[in-house]
Amino acid sequence: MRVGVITFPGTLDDVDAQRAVRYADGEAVPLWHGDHDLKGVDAVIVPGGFSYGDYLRCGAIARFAPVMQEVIEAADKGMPVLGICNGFQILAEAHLLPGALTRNHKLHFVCRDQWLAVENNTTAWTTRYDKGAEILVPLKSGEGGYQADEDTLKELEDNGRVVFRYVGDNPNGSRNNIAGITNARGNVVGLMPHPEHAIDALTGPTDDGLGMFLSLLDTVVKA
Amino acid sequence: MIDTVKNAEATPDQEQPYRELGLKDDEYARIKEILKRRPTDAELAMYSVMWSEHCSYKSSKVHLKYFGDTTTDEMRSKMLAGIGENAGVVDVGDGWAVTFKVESHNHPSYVEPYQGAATGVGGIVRDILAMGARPLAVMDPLRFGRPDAEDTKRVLPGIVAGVGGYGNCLGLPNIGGEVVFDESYQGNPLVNALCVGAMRVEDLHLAHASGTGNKVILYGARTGLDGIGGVSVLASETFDDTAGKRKKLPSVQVGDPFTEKVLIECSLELFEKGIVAGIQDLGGAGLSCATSELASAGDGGMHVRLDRVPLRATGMTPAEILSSESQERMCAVVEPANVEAFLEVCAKWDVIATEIGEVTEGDRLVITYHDEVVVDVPPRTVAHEGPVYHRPIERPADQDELQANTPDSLPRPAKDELLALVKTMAASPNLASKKWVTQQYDRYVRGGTVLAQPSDSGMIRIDEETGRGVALSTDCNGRYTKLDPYEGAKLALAEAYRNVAATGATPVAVTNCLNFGSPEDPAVMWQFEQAVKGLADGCAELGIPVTGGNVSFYNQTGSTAILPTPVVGVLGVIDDVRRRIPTGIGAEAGETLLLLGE
Amino acid sequence: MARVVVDVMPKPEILDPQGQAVANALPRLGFDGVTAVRQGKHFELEVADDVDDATLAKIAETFLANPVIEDWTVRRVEA
Amino acid sequence: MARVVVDVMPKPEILDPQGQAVANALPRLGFDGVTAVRQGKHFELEVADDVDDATLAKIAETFLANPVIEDWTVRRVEA
Ligand SMILES: Nc1ncnc2c1ncn2[C@@H]1O[C@H](COP(=O)(O)OP(=O)(O)O)[C@@H](O)[C@H]1O
Repeated sequence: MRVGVITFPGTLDDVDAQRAVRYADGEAVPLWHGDHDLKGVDAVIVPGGFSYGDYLRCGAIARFAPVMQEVIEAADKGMPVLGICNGFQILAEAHLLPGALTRNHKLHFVCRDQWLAVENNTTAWTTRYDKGAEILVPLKSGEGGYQADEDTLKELEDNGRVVFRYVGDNPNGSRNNIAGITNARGNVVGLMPHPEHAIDALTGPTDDGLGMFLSLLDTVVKA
Repeated sequence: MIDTVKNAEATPDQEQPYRELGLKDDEYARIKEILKRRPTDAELAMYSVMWSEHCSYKSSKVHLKYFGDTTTDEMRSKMLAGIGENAGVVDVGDGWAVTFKVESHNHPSYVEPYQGAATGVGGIVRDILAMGARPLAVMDPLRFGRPDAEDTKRVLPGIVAGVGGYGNCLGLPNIGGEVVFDESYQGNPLVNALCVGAMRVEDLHLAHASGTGNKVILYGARTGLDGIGGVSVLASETFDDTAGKRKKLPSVQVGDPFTEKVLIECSLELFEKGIVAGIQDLGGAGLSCATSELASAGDGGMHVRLDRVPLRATGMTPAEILSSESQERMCAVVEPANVEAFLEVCAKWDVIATEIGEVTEGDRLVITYHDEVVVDVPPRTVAHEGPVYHRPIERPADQDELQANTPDSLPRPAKDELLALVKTMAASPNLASKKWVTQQYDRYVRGGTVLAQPSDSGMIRIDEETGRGVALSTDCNGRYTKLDPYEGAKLALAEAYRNVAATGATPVAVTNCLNFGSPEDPAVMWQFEQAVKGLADGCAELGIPVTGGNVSFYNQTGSTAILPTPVVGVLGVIDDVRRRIPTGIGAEAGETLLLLGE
Repeated sequence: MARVVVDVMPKPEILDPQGQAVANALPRLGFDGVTAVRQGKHFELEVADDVDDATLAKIAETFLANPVIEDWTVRRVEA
Repeated sequence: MARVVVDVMPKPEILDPQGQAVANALPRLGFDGVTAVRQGKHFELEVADDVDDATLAKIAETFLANPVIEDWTVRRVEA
């Protein structure tokens, strides 16, 4: 399994995403924002951080990077794509996922260990979880409030496209406590919390996040 | 008109605003003696900032010497760089070197809390980067006034947001710090920032410019009018009766963490390619500091062409360009054969890089502006041979009284009052949870954090293969230090040492940030002298060296000084972070609780 | 050279925690009579004379604003 | 009810990383001719009719803007 991990100027969690891929016995392939091809990878992770400083809007500048045009094309053909935190913001800005991420309702950056309920275990990235399982992973973001119009929310809810939901008090004002969503096909997933920081209890709260990378392994092997 | 050396020679009697720039009469006289003429505006700007307390350590130097005097060869055995370098470096085994330092950004953070704190973090991170290390983590010892005071409500949220905003965006986990409230910090909060980084021993870079013909390259952000508050007196003189008269500028710098993040990655790639001969970060005193320190520490002279410096503002004078404290800039010395490769790496990262000069024969720092000489000085006189003061020292008259007032005079709580007392204490600002602060800091980024808030020490893994890591703690109890500065400093050291040891790491080195009131107050100087002695003697007893630090004076409101606050940082080494001992009592029922010590 | 101002505001139906924080703070600071506040972004662009309105509209729509959550206006002003 | 707009901008001599990021990105997106961008904040306030200009000026200066690093303008607009 070869998994591309994109680095934009300002990306921070690329090393973590690469490590998580390795923990799942995959090969992490670094991709540079200026790349015009995906080096034959089986899947792509758009990791967290502050691409281009996130100065205009989180992800607004990164989505125009050359490598993102490749990602958009590949995603449309069904390649598994995972956006974590800033990566989720970038995927939303690139219209691979609906809605937008906005400033946390309490206006502070929040770093905490967060319980999530797994609501959809049929996506390319979540098959290893039981539906309804609760996992504990870090959440660390200043603009993680998920917003979408009523029609979009209804579409997401009615079709099981909410993948993760926050358990307990809402950390950032997300509509419907949404932590992560998928596209209609189930190959593109974006979430604000950081599964790649929960792959080893030594450096994270748990290893609950590893399931996402192992799920991908299953998906790729099956394909 | 630009004030050139030629002009200075021709107009020896021209009045200069040296007092407004903070220079004393005798200091100005000494500059004239060194140069054998009056300084140019640019030279005056340079000397005044480099001879300031902040840059020259003129009041503290004679005392800081004691650190060196009390450090034995054995204590020094693991030290690869110490006092006098940008940051101390210690050998932590397996070919790894670790560098760490803490610095203050107190006054700027009071003026503009967010940006002051943010640029404080940015500055210390560049110090660590300039040693050749990858910055790995930050910590932030903070002090505020009463939590319910208006000023605290203005200052605290901004400072915390600034530390977080900058550090989070750089991808540096925040692994610890302090939040302490005391009335004495009301008009003068303390923002100390610590950074730790690691490198392979052979990659250690030291700040010096050697090798005639080597090029001086300025890279990173453009230079603007940031932080040149003081020097604008020169500008207004220069522009006196023209329309260009510039209003007094605020000396506030704005940080751009994204640019710094890119600067870090770009610099690390440059180090890896082995194309940097010498390097210096630009912090306080900007180019004045970087060029004079590089030249002073090297074995030749240096020629810098100021007109080549990429600017962000129009109409900047040479003095302003030299004094600008624009953030996110570095200055490298590069062999001519490597310049092209250097510029290529910078282009890859979209970092502006400009050759602004070269190392020359001789021992002068010559700075030109459109081919006219505006600075021609012996660099050592600027950077390393500034004034040295032996300030008067006097034990405060009320010190005995203070010490005599012991807790023995306080009533003891009755047994049935104990619960209420415990609750009151647990709810008091200094003992209450600091989660409101720490949850604004990313402690997970880059996956090396093994311990962070609320652990006694932060711990970070530096080698994923072997699990080798370091632990760090900063501590200081200003009330103890006020009661007895000598013992108080020792206690701060002991506390940090214990905190590190308690995680399973072996303490190996010490850094410090000595926050005090005005050095012109003999009582403050007594506190300072005592604290330095206590810290140094404590270090000698424990057998670990002070590898660096920072002094911040003039922390006071009116004539009332803050509690003397010598923040001590201790670094420990652990050969496998998997063997760390987490904080907290009781993972399982039935464990035995032991109290060690008296 | 022309100066162009682009104002970007959260859509009315979108939660605006920043504006709300301002609105809530004002009475505490002793300022009464401000009944609602919304906070957005204000951009000032210096543009070459040959940049036409269609291009400016495109810059605003595809880049400066996120149409999912934001409204925007573009206007040329005297420099 | 009146509508008041307050625009807050980084002072010209102060670094504006946000505006700079936008300015740097535009050519990469294929938009040429924008030579400089500065980014600030745009506030829209609904205020009671008895709130006078002096009060509005005070709100802008003491709260909405940070005079150390920002300039600001206040104007009443048609609602
Ligand atoms: N309190 C201190 N204890 C030990 N060394 C100190 C102390 N204060 C300053 N130093 C050392 O003095 C040198 C100069 O200080 P530095 O902070 O590098 O100056 P600058 O402010 O120009 O960066 C450094 O090597 C620093 O480690």
